[in-house]
Amino acid sequence: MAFWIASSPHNHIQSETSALMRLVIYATLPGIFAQWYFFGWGNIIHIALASCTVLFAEFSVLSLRHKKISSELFDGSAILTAVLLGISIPALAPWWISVFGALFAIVIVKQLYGGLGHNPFNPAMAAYVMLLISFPVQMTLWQPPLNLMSFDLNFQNTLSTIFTGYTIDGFSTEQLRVHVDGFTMATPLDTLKTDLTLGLTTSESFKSPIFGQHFGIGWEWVNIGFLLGGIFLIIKKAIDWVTPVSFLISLFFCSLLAFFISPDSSASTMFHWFSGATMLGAFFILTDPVSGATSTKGRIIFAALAGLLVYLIRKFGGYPDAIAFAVLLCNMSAPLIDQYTRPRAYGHQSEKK
Amino acid sequence: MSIIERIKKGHFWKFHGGIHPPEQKFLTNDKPIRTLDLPDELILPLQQHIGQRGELLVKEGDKVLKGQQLTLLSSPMSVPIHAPTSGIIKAIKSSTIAHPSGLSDLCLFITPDNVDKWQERQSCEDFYQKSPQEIINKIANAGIAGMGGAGFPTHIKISSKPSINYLIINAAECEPYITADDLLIREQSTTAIDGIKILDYVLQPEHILIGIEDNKPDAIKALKKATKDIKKITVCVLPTKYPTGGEKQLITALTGLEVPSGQLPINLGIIMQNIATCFAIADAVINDTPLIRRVVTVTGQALAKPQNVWALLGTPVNYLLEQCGYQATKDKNLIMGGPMMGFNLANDQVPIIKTTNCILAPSKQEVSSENNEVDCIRCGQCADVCPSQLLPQELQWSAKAKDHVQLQKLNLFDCIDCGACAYVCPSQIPLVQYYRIAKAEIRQQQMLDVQAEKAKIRFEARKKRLEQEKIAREAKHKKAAEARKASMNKKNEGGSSATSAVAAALARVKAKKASAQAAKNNENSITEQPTQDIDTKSKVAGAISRAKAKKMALNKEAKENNTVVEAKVVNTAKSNKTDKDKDKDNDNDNDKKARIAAAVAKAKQKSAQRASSIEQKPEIQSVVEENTSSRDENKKAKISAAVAKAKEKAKAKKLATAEIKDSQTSADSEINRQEKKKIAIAKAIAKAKAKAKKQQKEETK
Amino acid sequence: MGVSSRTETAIGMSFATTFVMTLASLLSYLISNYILIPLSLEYLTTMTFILVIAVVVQFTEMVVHKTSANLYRLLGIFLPLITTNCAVLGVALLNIKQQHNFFESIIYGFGAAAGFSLVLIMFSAMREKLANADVPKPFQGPAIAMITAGLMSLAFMGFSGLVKF
Amino acid sequence: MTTLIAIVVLGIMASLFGALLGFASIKYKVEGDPLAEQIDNLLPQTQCGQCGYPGCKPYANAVANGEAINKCAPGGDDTIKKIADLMGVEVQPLDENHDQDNSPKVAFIIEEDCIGCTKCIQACPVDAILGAAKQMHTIIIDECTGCDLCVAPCPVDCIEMRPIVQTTQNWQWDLNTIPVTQLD
Repeated sequence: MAFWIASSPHNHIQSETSALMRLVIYATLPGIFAQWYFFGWGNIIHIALASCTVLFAEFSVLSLRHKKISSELFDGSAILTAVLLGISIPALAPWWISVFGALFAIVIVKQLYGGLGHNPFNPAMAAYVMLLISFPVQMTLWQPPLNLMSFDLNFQNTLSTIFTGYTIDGFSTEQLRVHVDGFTMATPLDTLKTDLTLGLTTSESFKSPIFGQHFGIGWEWVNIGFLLGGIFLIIKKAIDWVTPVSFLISLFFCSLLAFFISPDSSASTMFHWFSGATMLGAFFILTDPVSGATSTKGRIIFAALAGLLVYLIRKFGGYPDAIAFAVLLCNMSAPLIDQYTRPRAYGHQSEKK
Repeated sequence: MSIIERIKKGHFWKFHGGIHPPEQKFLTNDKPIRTLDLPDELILPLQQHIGQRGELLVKEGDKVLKGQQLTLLSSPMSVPIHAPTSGIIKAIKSSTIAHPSGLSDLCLFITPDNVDKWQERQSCEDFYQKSPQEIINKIANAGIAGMGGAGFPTHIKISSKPSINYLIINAAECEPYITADDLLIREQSTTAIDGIKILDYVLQPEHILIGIEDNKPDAIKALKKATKDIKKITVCVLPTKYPTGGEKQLITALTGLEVPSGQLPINLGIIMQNIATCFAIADAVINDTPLIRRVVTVTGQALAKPQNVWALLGTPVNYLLEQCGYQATKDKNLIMGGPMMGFNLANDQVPIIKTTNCILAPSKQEVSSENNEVDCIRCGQCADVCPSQLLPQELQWSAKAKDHVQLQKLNLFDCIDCGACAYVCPSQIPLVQYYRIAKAEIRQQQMLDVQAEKAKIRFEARKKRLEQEKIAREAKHKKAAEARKASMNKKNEGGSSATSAVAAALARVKAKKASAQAAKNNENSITEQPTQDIDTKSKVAGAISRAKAKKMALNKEAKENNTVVEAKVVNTAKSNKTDKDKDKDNDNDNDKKARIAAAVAKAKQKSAQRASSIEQKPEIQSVVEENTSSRDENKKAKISAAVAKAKEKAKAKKLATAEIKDSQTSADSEINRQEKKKIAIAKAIAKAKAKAKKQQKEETK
Repeated sequence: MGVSSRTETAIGMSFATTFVMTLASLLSYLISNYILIPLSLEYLTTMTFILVIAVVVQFTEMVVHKTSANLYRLLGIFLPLITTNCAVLGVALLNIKQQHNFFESIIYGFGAAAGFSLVLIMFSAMREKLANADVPKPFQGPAIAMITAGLMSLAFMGFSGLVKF
Repeated sequence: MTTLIAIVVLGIMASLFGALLGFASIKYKVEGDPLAEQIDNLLPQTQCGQCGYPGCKPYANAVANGEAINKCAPGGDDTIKKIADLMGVEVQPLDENHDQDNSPKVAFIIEEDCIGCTKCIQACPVDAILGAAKQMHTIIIDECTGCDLCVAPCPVDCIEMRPIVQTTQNWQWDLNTIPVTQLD
């Protein structure tokens, strides 16, 4: 008869990291659905590609390091990285973009630091930034929303485009991007930026068909999808509400301020909220606990900083969307933020008050 | 006063964090407390609380009565233990105790005679007749230590007496499963309240708050009923949340105050007592019943009849389990204490002690024994639930990296081991475990640092002393050399022989030893410089006996029985000495020496006794004689006397060997001075060496 | 690399570097404008600046040694090595090249130093965190720090195009 | 001519800076070397002399002046690491000559065999042995640093080093006795 010896506490809430990760993945579904609806199969194909790659990469590294493969491979964090990366890659980007990105994310950004929990940067975003800097052409292969396209982009066509660069009928990616009216398409943020540099005012720029009735056809729905998923996560207490709220408020104030100063050259606050990857970033990327700040106060600062950076880069920077950069920059400052926002422990008088 | 107004209105404060684990109190809170039959054997560990253990008053084979005191209240931090029933002390040996380590410690084994005969008791109906000090003494002698978990000696807690604002009675019982206090309040509320009244009388606090969680409606009712006539007492019903019952957390919840880190609640004018302790106090003061039993919740789904029981202290856990219908599984998982902070038992022979409030025998489903630890993902849930507002995950990183500086910066020592962080951790990291290890390591490091500092001071003192000694010795040498020269000249005239040379050398050695001894006295006075009064002296004596005690502890396992007897001998010897202390205050040097001699002799007598206890008495006498005779004489004479005496003893041969060896060393230093002597002495040395070797060989044989 | 393994030293280093850079750009401006140019000795610019920087660094070292022996010990060899920090010389030379005036020079020097400090401190905070990470053996220490630095520079690419002039 | 001016100007500047530095070196002069003191604080203070120096302080001084940092056997790797951190040098493994287990020990006198020669008392660096000539000696366990300097001088080999017994007082939570998977 053996006596079981374990350390207290003997009770446990029985929640698991993998369950948490799974929840987050489920929460991305509305956004992915919206993406599919408006932009076709491209992103889903990329997600699938990236998922396979991450699993392969994770498996190789784990077996090289003699770690527990089964538990770590399926803890969901790698898949989540793949999903996030797949979402952010332009739908018609060639296949090796997502494969390369996923490999980079897992091997270099995650596993070299010791795997889950140790990576200081968000793998998906680091990979995205790497891709954007290394392959600017492929990474800006944004297609117009389906209903604005001059071609019918079905599943097979998309698949073929991603792998060969041409549709089955032999149209090139460049041709696909051509708008019904004959313009080459870009994201709303891109368009706005280009227009502004061309000297147009915001309102003039908004007349462009890409903006549709609101802020950009499809884009606002994608964002709303992610917003829904995010709210679901908050309700499930899978993520802390502080981070997204702080981020959105910060972005809101920045854009509001700019809008008041010069309404002609600044987009409205709602435009910033519902375009690009704002919602994805707010609810799914900034809330990544591993690379974020720890304490509540730290999270507020962290997210607010992200909001500010997003705005600055969107407005003044050379890149149209800034979520990825802002996230990386914030990841970088997270340890520093943590060091200065440690909560006052019980029984320790706060020094500042 | 706003705090008390707020409390009266039923508004309380919130402390940070906290969790709501499944309570599982329904298993036991609907059944009355059962009184058990006497077990076949009671195992009483000598130490059941924080502090030192008391000195043993009984020996093997003694017959004891119920309630009879078994150990002495020898130091302030000790708590006596009492016989839980009448019977015979079967053995005094080490046995597994109720401690997470599963280590063994000295225990008394009592076989009950089933008569359950009380020793004489004097019940005291009106405790207001007694002075508070009398009551405190009573509590101390009744062996009461905090019954909530830590086991801090109660009499110490209540005898510190600045003005007390709040006396807080802890009846929160926030751990899941445990209902011992709940049932105790329901069944014995009058006695418990009596205990509070006694504390009120002793401490004179301004307010008395009883903190209780709202998941015990019956107990609240009982308390409210029992206290409705007492204005001072407020029953504070708090929302259920783990760990409300933590001392600091309860204080914060009730008063909004925070105990500063590293301080005790008393610094805020707050004293906290567990409700079970109050009951024990009342029992002790009014009924003259020492702490010999307590309510223990025996629960868990592996039991057929989980119930609260009145368990005598010392009842083995397996007896309790048996009585409650334990269905043993292959892997026994027994927890002493609650599921959050309790510890696993290494075997089921462990006895119930004063701090045991629960025995938990969970089924496999209840407490998962699996460990699925994965890496931390910094989700921060632990920080949200930490009642001390620490950052558990950062602590964890640092603990893994053994970064002690960082750990202390993160206030590891404010962690109360409550386990809330580990409970919520989605990665299932045993956080508390990491902290405990880290804490132990840091504590040990600190201990080593203190020791190193002490060693350094001692080393430096020694260096200084040696230097002084050297100077003194040189001076002496000069003198001696001159004297020798003179005598040598004489001898040379008469013609020298080897034997006479050796004799001379011996004489010199003696002289030298005398000077060395004198120096030793000096050294003592150097090390204990300023106050050469009795205090320092007794310190020396104390140190010796302490060292002895330690050494005995080392030997303990082998010679358990001897220890007790030896302890007695030490006592008698000590008392001898204290008697002597009184009549000599003047001659410090002599005194000290006598003492050292006495101590050494004592030690010797002990070793002798170990071989054969017959010689014991005459030896003691000889020591006393030695002391008394030596006291008045001057140093030299004393030493020669001692040497003589030593020679008489059985070990004379050995000593002689040593002496010759000594002579060898001293002779060495003088060789170069006297060419002629050289050869002779060398011869002597050779001889002595040979002899010594031979003798050593014999000895080893 | 040497000083960035702990935040404490990194902050110390930052202050030292800031001090040196500001002072060096100030002095180099003065010397260049009031000594070298009037005497048309521009070809000596680099040489003089190196001299100036070396002096300032030495001076800083003494001050640090006096004021904070602990920091001095922690920084160790890296304190005099500020001399060889190309940023210092670069700032001084750029000041001349871009024809900054007196205050511009100081601010330029200070700004560059502040940026350097920010990155250094951030980097050190990250490295402190990394110290506890389960990094594969071959990548421990400087290797992973270099990778981190690379990723950081990736992130800073986001600022490209931010400055319009 | 320009060369001359250049040389003169540079010379003047160099001497000016030289003067400045000289002034600074006097003004900001630092007295004393706190390093040895700090090293001394890191050493275990067993005063065992295994490093080849008569005590910890002398060794600390020696280390401050460039002696190898890996000679403290009682301190073991921990101490070496700390000193390395302090000095800003690489951690070295413990000197091979000293390789031994440094589990905590105390000296113990086998009282039956002690002849009271006082040799161990003289050897003890911290005065942790009590006794007089021809009287049995005993160790003050609390003061013993476990340096084992008293073992060699004993003529009858009655001193031995014993590991400190584990009691509930000095017991530590131990990952090894409790099945907790450690992840790294």
